[in-house]
Amino acid sequence: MSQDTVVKNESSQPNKEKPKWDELLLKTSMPFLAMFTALLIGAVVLLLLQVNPFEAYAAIFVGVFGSVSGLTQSLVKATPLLMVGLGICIAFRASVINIGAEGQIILGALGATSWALAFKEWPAWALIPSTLVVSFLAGSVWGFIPGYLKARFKVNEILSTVMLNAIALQLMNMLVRGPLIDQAGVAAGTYLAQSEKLPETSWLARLIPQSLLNTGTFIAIGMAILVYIFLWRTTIGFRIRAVGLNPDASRYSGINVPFYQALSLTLAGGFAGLAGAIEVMGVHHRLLEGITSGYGFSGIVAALFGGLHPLGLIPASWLFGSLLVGADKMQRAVQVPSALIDVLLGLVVLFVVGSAYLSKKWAANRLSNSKKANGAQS
Amino acid sequence: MSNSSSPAQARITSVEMRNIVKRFPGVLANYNVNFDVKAGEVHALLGENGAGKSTLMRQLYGLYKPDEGQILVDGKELVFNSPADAIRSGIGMIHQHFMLVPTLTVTENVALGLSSTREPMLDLDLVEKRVLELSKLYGLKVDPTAYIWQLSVGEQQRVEIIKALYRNAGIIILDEPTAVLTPQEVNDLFAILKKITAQGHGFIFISHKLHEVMAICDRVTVLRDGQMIGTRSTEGITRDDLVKMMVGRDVKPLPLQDHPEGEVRIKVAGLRAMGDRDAETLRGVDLEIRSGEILGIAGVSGNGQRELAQCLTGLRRASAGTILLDGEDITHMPLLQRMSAGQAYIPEERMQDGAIREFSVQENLFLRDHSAPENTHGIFLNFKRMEQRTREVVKEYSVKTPTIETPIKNLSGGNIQKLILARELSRQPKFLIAAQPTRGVDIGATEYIHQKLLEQRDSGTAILLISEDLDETRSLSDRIAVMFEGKIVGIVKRNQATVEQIGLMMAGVSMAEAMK
Amino acid sequence: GTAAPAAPAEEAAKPLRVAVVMPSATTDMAFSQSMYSALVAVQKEMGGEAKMEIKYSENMFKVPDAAAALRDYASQGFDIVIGHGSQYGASIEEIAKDFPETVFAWGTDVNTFGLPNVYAYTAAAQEGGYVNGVMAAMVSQSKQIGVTGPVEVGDAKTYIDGFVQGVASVDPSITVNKTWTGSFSDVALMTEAAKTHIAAGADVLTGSSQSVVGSIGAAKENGAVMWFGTQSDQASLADKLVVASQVYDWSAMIKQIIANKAEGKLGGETFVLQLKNDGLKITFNAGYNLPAEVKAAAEAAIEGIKSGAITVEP
Amino acid sequence: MEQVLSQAVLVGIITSAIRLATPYIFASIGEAFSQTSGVVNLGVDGIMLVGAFMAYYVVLKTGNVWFAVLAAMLVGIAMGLLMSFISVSMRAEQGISGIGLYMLGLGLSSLLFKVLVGSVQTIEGFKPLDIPFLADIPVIGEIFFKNSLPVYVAFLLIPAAWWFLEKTTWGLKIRAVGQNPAAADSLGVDVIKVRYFAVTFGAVLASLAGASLSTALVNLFQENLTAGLGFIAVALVYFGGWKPVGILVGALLFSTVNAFQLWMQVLGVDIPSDVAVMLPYLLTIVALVAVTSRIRPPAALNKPFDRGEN
Ligand SMILES: Nc1ncnc2c1ncn2[C@@H]1O[C@H](COP(=O)(O)OP(=O)(O)OP(=O)(O)O)[C@@H](O)[C@H]1O
Ligand SMILES: Nc1ncnc2c1ncn2[C@@H]1O[C@H](COP(=O)(O)OP(=O)(O)OP(=O)(O)O)[C@@H](O)[C@H]1O
Ligand SMILES: [Mg+2]
Ligand SMILES: [Mg+2]
Repeated sequence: MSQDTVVKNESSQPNKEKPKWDELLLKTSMPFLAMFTALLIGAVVLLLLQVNPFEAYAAIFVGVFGSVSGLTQSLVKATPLLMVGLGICIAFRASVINIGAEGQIILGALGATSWALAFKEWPAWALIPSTLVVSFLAGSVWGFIPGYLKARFKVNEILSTVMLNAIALQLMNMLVRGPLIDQAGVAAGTYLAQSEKLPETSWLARLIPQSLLNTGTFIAIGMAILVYIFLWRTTIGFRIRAVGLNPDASRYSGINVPFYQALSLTLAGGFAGLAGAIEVMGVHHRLLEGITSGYGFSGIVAALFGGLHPLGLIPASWLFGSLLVGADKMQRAVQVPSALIDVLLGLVVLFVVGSAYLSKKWAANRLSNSKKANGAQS
Repeated sequence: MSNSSSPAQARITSVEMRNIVKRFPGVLANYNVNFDVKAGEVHALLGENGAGKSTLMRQLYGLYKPDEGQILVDGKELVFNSPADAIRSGIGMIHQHFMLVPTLTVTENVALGLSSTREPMLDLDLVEKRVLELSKLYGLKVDPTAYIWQLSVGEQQRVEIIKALYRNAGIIILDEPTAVLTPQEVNDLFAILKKITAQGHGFIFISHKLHEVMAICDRVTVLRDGQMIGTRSTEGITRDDLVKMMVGRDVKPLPLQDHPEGEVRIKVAGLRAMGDRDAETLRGVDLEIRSGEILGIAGVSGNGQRELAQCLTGLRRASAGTILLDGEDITHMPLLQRMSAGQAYIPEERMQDGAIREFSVQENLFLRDHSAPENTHGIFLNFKRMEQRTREVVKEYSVKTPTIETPIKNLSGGNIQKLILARELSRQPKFLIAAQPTRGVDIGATEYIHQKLLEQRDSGTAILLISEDLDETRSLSDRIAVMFEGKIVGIVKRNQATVEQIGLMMAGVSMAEAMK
Repeated sequence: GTAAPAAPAEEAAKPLRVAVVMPSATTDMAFSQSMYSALVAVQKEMGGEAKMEIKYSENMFKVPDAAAALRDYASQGFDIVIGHGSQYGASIEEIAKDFPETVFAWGTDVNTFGLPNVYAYTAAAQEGGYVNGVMAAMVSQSKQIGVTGPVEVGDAKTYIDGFVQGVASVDPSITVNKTWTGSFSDVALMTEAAKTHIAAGADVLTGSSQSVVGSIGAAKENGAVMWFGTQSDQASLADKLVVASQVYDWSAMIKQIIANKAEGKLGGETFVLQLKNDGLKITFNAGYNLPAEVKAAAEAAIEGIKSGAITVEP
Repeated sequence: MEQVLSQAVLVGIITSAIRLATPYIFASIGEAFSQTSGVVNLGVDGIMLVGAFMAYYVVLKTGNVWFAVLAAMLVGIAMGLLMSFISVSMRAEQGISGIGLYMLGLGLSSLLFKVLVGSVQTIEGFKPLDIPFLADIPVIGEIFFKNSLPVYVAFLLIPAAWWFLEKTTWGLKIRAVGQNPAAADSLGVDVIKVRYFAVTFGAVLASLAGASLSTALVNLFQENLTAGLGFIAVALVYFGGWKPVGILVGALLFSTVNAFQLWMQVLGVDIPSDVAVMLPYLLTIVALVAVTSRIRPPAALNKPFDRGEN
């Protein structure tokens, strides 16, 4: 191009690097502002329930941050959120929406339980890693199915994953009442829907006495770093991101788009499966009903809080876990119906996703204002 | 629709924009621009990519609000908050990327947004009748019951014009209407424009092709860098004057040069393929391209050019026939392998297929070659080498970007096209497919791209050029192959055939007959 | 919440503090409600909030949350902490070790883990199931009985097993058809399951868990189908159609635990609600006109079970 | 096995299926409006719960089902406006805002139930309404013309929705906005307004779906009454290819298989109940594989519209 155009472009292209700092500040402070607003509305609800909102919110804060047990509880909660969220991140980067984490957690938990019970006599150094791998594989099967259906038959993944969640639930019901049922319960005539206790050699070590915090948390953080490296440093990650941002351009570049979409769902399933394994091996030491605890859905929210970035997900899932734990503490402290927790969380989620646009817009406006003066002079 | 089914209604006769200022974050898109257009004239708006033409027009059409300045319709100042306001005031706009809903019929697209005589029910039968009337009155041939996705680009454009006329637009904006048209379609369009202008409508015409401006416009306004350079009558003005106003210097057409031909690089024989709609669109194509040769494909769009390019790149499966690259059969080779075998491709839809808006300059540059051995350590990307290479390429191709980490959505269209060009050429391909490489690109950038393509040819690459701009095809190609209905009708050497003769062949006349 | 302003402290004695963690709502008309009602009843008997403080955490379906709640209550110095769900066992076992001064109770299960401060409790639901089955067999005209439930586990299973035995003891030719919907909360499907039974000819229905309210609704809409309840008294849901309910009454057990505590005994025992110990009660619905001979047969079955003359397999 | 095929059983299955399909039809048609305009609303289940509670509560307090319908519509509007504000005005990622809405609806309905009602109580909702003459036709009358009003309304909704989307000016706008909002915008169609309308209308139908559940099908309310029904309803929209008739087919397929499995259990056919319960979900996936490749979603689905000006 000619010299003139070069000059022209230089003058009209803003230097995008400069406003980065305050943009970042705005971006990070906005979700908190939104959360604050949501809690403000929650305060009105609390007042209607004749509960002092200050007392209630203080209970959240003190409950989580005021004691070792509160902190460990929030970490225990954050662990499956982080793990599930990582899968959601990978899928989202390939522009695939994974609603199926609930089912994938179940499969992972089933895989871990069956494996650990089948190879009870193995030493811990062999049993723990192999159980984790099996659970990853089991979860990825449940991610592969919708992935394959999408790649091969263009079946919408929202639909197939919703269906597969229901199927996984029934599968667990069936196994935990049949082959996997705790024989002690049968003997005692209680017929409880839970598996036998796993061998201690398969337990993830507890880190702090009197708490459920276990090495699973470190596994999850390690995985987050691995996923970050995977997505941003490897060729496969590069392709997954390309597919997610522009499938057409990716296809034109020789990337097998359906394959990478299926792969991302399969990996997402694997991470959700690991979450299931950590719940079984680190928290409950057995398979029981309600093992997913809704992490499949709240993991999506945590992933969003983390900006769909594996590293952002680490603080985000901790924050979200704290919120969940704190809400429980509040419920106990001021004895409000537990449904209020869902109301508060729903408001927080709505306000936080809604606020993303505002921060983007404000950032743009600031940029435009700062350039106005320059423009007028030229 | 009730209001315009009465054609007697008065139509506006003039529009004026005064001292328009429009800013975007970090960009002064328009600064103190004055512009006006009257019924019965075609007023051209000229300027390089990013000069602010579309932005100015979007304000006139109510899509953006001016930061400063006034808009006057028939002398009365008006404020447009949305396109609805502009439409109501008698202004129509036809965008370069058509604003049509592909899954709706022509009639439904016209009826969209209008109130019906039978609210809440649609009165599609009445709309259809009126569409047929308009189409007869102005010579705009379309089938009102067809779905938009079934129509050719030219037909879609006619639907756009009907949409504007249906809404009783007195002044109609055409933003780069010819960029996507074949020469025949351009001629048809000009005939239609003349007819409509004669009936008391005014047009604003944006184009990067100066001969079109000279051919159809009465006045021309030039923008540069958001500012107004001036308004002239096209009478007595030359192409060179306009270029100087736009670019600030002279840009001369490339001198044509012959050059020695090499070995046969690519050999296509009996190639057949299905189109998107389950009909055979490639019906036995034979051609050869030699090393150091540009073969141009001329043809009315929809005659198989797209499918040919896709078969050659590996994006579409050939149902019969063979493709040989340096003697090796690559007919069923996957795209990735062909790329490493030395094939490169500049896709037609550059933003859609050629690049990823959110990716950085560097990432886009390695969109295709990121897994080449020199760019990786195992499964890990070799950032150091990629960064270094990006810096070199950006410099060599003078891609203007703040940093190599900048997402390309922040780059101008011309720079994006240069980046794609850089990506494809810098791998030193044996064979390059260039589809519409300068569509919508301004004069300066076009000159640059042409020069690069010729340099590549001279270095021994075989180039297949697919362009709907016959001038471009004629000025760059060593040989021109004319396509009609999925076959090559004839191949002529440069200067062997006149525009008219090529045009005849494009219409399906056999080579022997056309050359008589 | 339940915490109304406390009455002026007349005595220096601190109230007994009891906390309970439940998997569903205190108002579920079934399992959780049976415990909450019992606690409130005991509280009333003891002299209100001044004597006994109750705190509850409901809808604790997630075990880690329940574990956190149990631990919190224990560390806040509650005297008695109840984990009212069989899935809480592992948590109770761990936490109880950390708070040897606190009384823990959990159920339904029989395992006290050999800990001196843990009670386990369960309900011999098959007993009331048997009694209900006897009555059902006698009131059924069509000789077809329907059972609906979410999943075939725990006391849902033992109740149904007892029910089937009771029916068979009267008339082995009566068919008892069972449907399981696989979900604890899908009331719509449960309702439809009941309607299916009715359409297939059943004139008596029974079932377990909170979602059976849907089945009762279906029975009520039909107007002629009888219902037998379990866990809580379900007469209020359809006062004309509910024949009788097996009611879990935990209050005797709670009182026993409180009394034990006063004597310094903190656990190590398993309670089984039985007809014999009045933990299980059959409440006949006054609104339903039960034929005298049916009632007599039911009472005979109750006596038989109490005395051991009739054994019901779980 | 001959019992399985008897006429009485077939009639029973179809009658059950029609009832079971009712809430799905309401909710899926509503979601179809929303999605046709380009907005995925995953919060259907939450809206249904709030609608179910409101309708139930009004019947409980006033005994009047019409007030209940009105109340359900009002809360539907409120929830729809909230979803629109977040997803359309604030351009939020729709999948996430839907989940937020779901949590809010789940919590709100349970909270209100807890505070205002306390424990489960049944109500006298819509009564079965025999259509004169038609109800007397053997078999057919039994199946189709002895239902409660919401069931009839649900089935009438199918042609009505088709007519609205295909034949009215508003329907045209909704379709256009979901396919190419920029094109609609350039013709002066207020994209934001159209989406607000479609989302809110969809939410009203979702709310009515909940009301049909609590006041016609089960005649009571309890926490999480819908048990994830709303998510299936969203899935059925994809299944039905965004067409009312397709949705009807999907809802009937799903509910027929469900009714079938209930009957098989009642008749004592020897399949594990878990497998039986899985059946409808499995079959939906299988059916999808068969139909899906021909279905194309609205091009602008899940893409917030922004004119690009700041
Ligand atoms: N919505 C927008 N937001 C921010 N910047 C914009 C926007 N639209 C245009 N611009 C910028 O404003 C300037 C003028 O753009 P405009 O599209 O008007 O150019 P143009 O003359 O139409 O170019 P072309 O010949 O490529 O069509 C460019 O620098 C462009 O990047
Ligand atoms: N939202 C935006 N933000 C920043 N730049 C933009 C935006 N929209 C367009 N641009 C820039 O404006 C310039 C022109 O855009 P583009 O070529 O897509 O449209 P156009 O050709 O001007 O419009 P039309 O299709 O109406 O002729 C490009 O440089 C593009 O990068
Ligand atoms: Mg432009
Ligand atoms: Mg352009």
